[in-house]
Amino acid sequence: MNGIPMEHGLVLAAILFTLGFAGLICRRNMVFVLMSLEVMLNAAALAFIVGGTAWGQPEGQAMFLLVITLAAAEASVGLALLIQLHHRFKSLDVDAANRMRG
Amino acid sequence: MEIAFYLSGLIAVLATLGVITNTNPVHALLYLIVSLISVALVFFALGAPFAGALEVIVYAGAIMVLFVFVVMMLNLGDQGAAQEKAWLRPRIWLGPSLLAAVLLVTLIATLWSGDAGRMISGEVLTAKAVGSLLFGPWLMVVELGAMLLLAALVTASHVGRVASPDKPEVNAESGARKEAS
Amino acid sequence: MTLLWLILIPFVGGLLCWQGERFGDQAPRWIALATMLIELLITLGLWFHGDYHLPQMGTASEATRWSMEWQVAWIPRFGIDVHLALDGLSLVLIALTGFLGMLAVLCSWNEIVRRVGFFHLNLLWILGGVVGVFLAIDLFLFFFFWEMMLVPMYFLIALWGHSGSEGRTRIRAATKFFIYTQASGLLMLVSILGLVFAHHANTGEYSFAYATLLETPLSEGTAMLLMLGFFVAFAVKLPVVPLHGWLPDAHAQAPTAGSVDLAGILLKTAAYGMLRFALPLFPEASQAFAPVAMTLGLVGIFYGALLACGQQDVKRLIAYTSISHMGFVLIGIYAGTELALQGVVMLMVAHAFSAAGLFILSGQLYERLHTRDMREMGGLWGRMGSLPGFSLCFVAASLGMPGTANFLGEFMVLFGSFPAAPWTVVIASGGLVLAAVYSLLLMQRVHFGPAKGEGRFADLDGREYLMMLSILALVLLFGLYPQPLLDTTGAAMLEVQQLFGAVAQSSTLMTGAP
Amino acid sequence: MSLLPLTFLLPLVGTLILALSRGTLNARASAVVGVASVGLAALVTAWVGWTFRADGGTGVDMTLWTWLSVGDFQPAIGLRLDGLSLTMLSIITGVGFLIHLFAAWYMRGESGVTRFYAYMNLFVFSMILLVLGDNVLLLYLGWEGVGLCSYLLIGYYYQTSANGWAAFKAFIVTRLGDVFLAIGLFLLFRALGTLNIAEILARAPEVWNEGSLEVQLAALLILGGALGKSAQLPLHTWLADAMAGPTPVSALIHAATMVTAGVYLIARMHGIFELAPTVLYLVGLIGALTLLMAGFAALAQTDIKRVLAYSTMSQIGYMFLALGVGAYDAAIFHLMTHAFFKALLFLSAGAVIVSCHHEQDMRRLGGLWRRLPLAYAGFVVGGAALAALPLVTAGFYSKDEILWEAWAAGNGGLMLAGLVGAFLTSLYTLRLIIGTFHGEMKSDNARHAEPGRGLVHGLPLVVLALLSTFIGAGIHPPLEGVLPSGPGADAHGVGHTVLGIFAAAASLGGLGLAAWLFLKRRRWLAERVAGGWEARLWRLWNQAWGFDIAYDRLLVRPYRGLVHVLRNDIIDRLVLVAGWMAWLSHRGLSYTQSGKLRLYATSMALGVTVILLVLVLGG
Repeated sequence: MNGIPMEHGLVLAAILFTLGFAGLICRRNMVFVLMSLEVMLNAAALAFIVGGTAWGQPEGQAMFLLVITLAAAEASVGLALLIQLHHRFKSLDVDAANRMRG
Repeated sequence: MEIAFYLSGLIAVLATLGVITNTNPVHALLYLIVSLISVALVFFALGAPFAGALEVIVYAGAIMVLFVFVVMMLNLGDQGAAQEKAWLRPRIWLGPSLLAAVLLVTLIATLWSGDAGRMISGEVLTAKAVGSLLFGPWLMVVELGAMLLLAALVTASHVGRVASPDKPEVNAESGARKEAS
Repeated sequence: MTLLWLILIPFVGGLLCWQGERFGDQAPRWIALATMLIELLITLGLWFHGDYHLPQMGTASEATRWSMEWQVAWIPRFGIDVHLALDGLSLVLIALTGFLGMLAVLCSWNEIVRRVGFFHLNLLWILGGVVGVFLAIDLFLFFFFWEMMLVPMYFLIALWGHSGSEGRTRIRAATKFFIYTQASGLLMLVSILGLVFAHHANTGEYSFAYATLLETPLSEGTAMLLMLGFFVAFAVKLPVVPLHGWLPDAHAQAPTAGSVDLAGILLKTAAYGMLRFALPLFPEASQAFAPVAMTLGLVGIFYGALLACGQQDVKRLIAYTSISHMGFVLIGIYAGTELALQGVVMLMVAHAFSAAGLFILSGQLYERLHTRDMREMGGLWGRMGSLPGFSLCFVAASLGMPGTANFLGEFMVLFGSFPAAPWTVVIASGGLVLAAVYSLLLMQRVHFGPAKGEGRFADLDGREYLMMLSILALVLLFGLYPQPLLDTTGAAMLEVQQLFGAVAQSSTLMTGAP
Repeated sequence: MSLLPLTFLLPLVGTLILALSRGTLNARASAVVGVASVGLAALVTAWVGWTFRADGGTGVDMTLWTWLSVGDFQPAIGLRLDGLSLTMLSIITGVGFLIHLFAAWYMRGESGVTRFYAYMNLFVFSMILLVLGDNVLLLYLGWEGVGLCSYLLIGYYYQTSANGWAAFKAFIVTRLGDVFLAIGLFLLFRALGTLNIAEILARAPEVWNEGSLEVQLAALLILGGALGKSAQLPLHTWLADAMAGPTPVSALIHAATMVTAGVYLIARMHGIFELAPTVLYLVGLIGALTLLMAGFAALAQTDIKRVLAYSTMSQIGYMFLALGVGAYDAAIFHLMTHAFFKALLFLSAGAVIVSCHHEQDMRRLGGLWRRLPLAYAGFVVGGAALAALPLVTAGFYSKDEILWEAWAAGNGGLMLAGLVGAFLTSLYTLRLIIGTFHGEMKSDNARHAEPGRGLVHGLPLVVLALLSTFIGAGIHPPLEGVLPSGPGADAHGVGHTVLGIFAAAASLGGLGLAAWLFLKRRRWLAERVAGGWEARLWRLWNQAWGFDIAYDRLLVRPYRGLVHVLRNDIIDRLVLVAGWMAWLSHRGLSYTQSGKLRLYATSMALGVTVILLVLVLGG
């Protein structure tokens, strides 16, 4: 019983992050894009927790709290944008909103 | 405890895979919730019960409910799922997946190139420790977080209005474009 | 304190003009005129009461170099001061600024009708910036004012300019002007910082003070690089030929007041910068660079003259003549003899008058004919009262007719440069023929030949007549009795000559060939 | 206190009054101001000359003020009156006054008379400064000033483009010479450290050895200036076109005074030329060539004024010839007599032109001698002097002296050229008189000629006619001590008399041939000239040996081509390439801003991957 190697926790975070990232760049539906973003944020939060527990410090959880705050803010703004997107383009395709191309 | 970690880790990975491959938003959301809960279990296993609890309450609870509401409000039907299928052809996802795989490999390689060997014993870091940190030296950060949430609230309530009075704004913008070009 | 006021008066006057617009269009004009008059009077007062002869130049110590000084710390951590100082050269150029400022206000009296207050704000701020350039001897402050001039000038061209032919819009001209001068100004900043860091490496102290940096020992390569940074900045403003692209557009498209300021004063800041900074700070590098600079001057003389012959737009023609004249200035500066340097000052003043005169005249032509295209002119002599006569006088001045200050300037430069670089001077003298060609082409195309229409245009009114007569009187006065001017700048030029010429004696680079 | 400055201040005041009047003066008042200022200047000159004699010819040195002073460079606004400048001054104000007076008749009825007198007075002012200046810079001031006035007066009738271009050409060609002069001045100042003429002449022998390269160069450059101003080969092309100006202008500027400034300059700087004998010989050679070239060209002109213009070139060629053999006083003497008779000829021509309603082509005149007796008399007297009719005319004495000096200097070739030139001169002079005044009247303008009347018309002609006879030759310029005397000065022997006979023979022979050709064999001549090689020769002479065309091909056209090529500012365009490239890269980069969120994310991930890879593999 000698615990879990820190690398394993970080590898888990990396896998989740990469999966979220894969979802982000594969999907065109904005709902899935936002969900993938949540996954990625969650993975980042996991990495903080792993770091915090590995050193036995509470800062990891404090950072987690911040990440979760960020995720909440991001989700609310993102979903508001999603509603607007749906309203204006009658579609959830993120590529529809490319008016800012150069 | 290790078993709990590895098992819930595996579930988290599988559930996340389900999130990104599923074509039905509601199903995907359910997978996401599963994924979040298993990550919360991971937190418990690592000895961060406060974080695990918050994960369940805030993430799997509040944020996901928000998602569910939005998905329900948009009322995405069957043709939505059909379109998702059309968008998810191998030709489209193969390249990005490959890139993601490369990224993963690189990340792991980076991990292994650092100093290894630290073990997580699973000692519990209580909410008390976290709280005294947050309302002690990190007070400023908490206040910044509060500001962020407030800003997000204002933004979301402004952007989210369906009948936004920005028709003239669009005109003004195109007018400006005409002038510049 | 007087020096600070010299800078502040135009700025304050500009703000007053801006706000004075509430009381009608005439108010800003009178305020601006009064402001420049006060500026000029203060300068003339300083001129008459000060002593600029400063005989003990051999031991150029701090106490004797400047006639007036004013200093207050600004950013002490980096050794930046608000350090203003006045000597004969700055005095003459500030007086010139005051005079041309008055002319600029007067010549836009009827021309500018939109946003009069804001126009005069910009005009006066340009002049304030110029005065700052002439007074600042802290390099950071110098750079500050150097950049300061550009912004109002940009607005002046962009908001009140004329659009030229073939897609030459005023906005484009303004942008071109801004990019050229801004980019070169930044190069100068790099050089200034390089110099400051070199000084820091030597002494461990930061200082932007002119006198301190003057004694910075530099390795040959560093000095050359830093000198080039300064040179390019000034060369763009002067302008020296490959870097002249902004000038014809800016001159031609600016409103008359803008052209007068550009040709009359802004170009002079470049020559002033070379005399004050580029040469004294890097005498060895400048000496080594002199043949190149003189060659560039030669190219400028001929290139400007040739292009002037090919223009159809009156103001563009005059703009190219400026390039040609500034070639002489460049040759004179880098010849470095006392006579040549005095000639440079003379030529700067003379060119300010003659170019201002020509630009004002073409502005008046434009007011009457509503075109600047020479193909639509011709035979105007008998139809415009005394305007053609004045054109003739200023054209004669521009081609270096003896009796005008331009002649003295050019000939002093050539006489002074001849011992240093005979072949350069011989070739440059050929420019005198081309000067005659383009000047007389202007007369021929605009005023001679068959008339293109019936009727007469309005003669010059009292304001215009007085303006032209006063410039002409000054051109002739300095052409026949330039000694007061030369005495004033003599000490400053002698100092430059000593800093620069001392190297010439020790080096064998300058044995004659250009 | 000498009155000397008044000589040029009076014309200056006249100029200022006329220039600043802004059209408030009527034609009559302008004429009064213009003529009176020069008349007063002539009176002052007379007074100055009288005091000069009374003082025994010591002359006057006056420094009005120091022009500028920088180190050694201290030219003054200073005047120097000696025999040479007094001679020139007298010619300028005396002949100038007569011409101004005549102009009052010539210019009546023209518009813009105020402008005319303003320019004329300014010219007199500049010309006086030219001859009185005691340093080369002041001389240069006058030198350029007369050039400007010449430009303005040639282009006086500005409505015709051709006049403007003629003026333009005159200014540019002389300016070319002026630049040589300017470079010469730079050289003199560098070597001698002074601009004062007297000091230059004093120091030159100390600094330079005879025939050293530098002094030759200096002399050559000064000669360049003189060639331009005096319309000598190869800078002579402007003078014939300069006849576009009003005729009094041609008389004053392009015959009597300005064009002889080159002669004055060389005489003034004789010390430099003495040190450069090769260049001095070149002066004579150019003079000889010009007098022959212009003599032939004058033979083939049909415009009265152009004949006179080429004859002026030819006569100045004589003066240069004299200078070239070191006979400075002979040159100045001929300058003086030439000023008299050529002014007379031009004024007479002016009388003919105005009387015949501005007709000046010989082919449309003729038979005028009854109608215009005074002009005819002027032409006969002036023409006789020009042709150097022996004993009775001023021209004979001055020309004879030049030929004798050339012979005495051992330059037989130059002397021979002079003799040929004398023959040619008689030929074209008589051709001119016969063509204008004899035969039948060939146009309505000639048939309706109205003779001029009044004092202002008659007096100048009469006075100049008198001066063109042996009376004028009796005036001897007080040149002793100012200029070195010529080689033949003290050897008036049998040789001189024999040469005089030869010269007289050449002159009379030319007149005789002309009378025979143009009176008896006119039809035969016209036939010969109509075709064949004679026609070609005629055309060549008419074009004055084709210099204009050659210069146009060799200089003007390439210049215009160059201007045309450069007109759009190539360098500026090249600089714009930088801007163009920036724009291109902007286009390229903006293409990547596709607005596709996933592309941005992908590129970001790629970046992260690359950075991490670099860290892993590199670390």
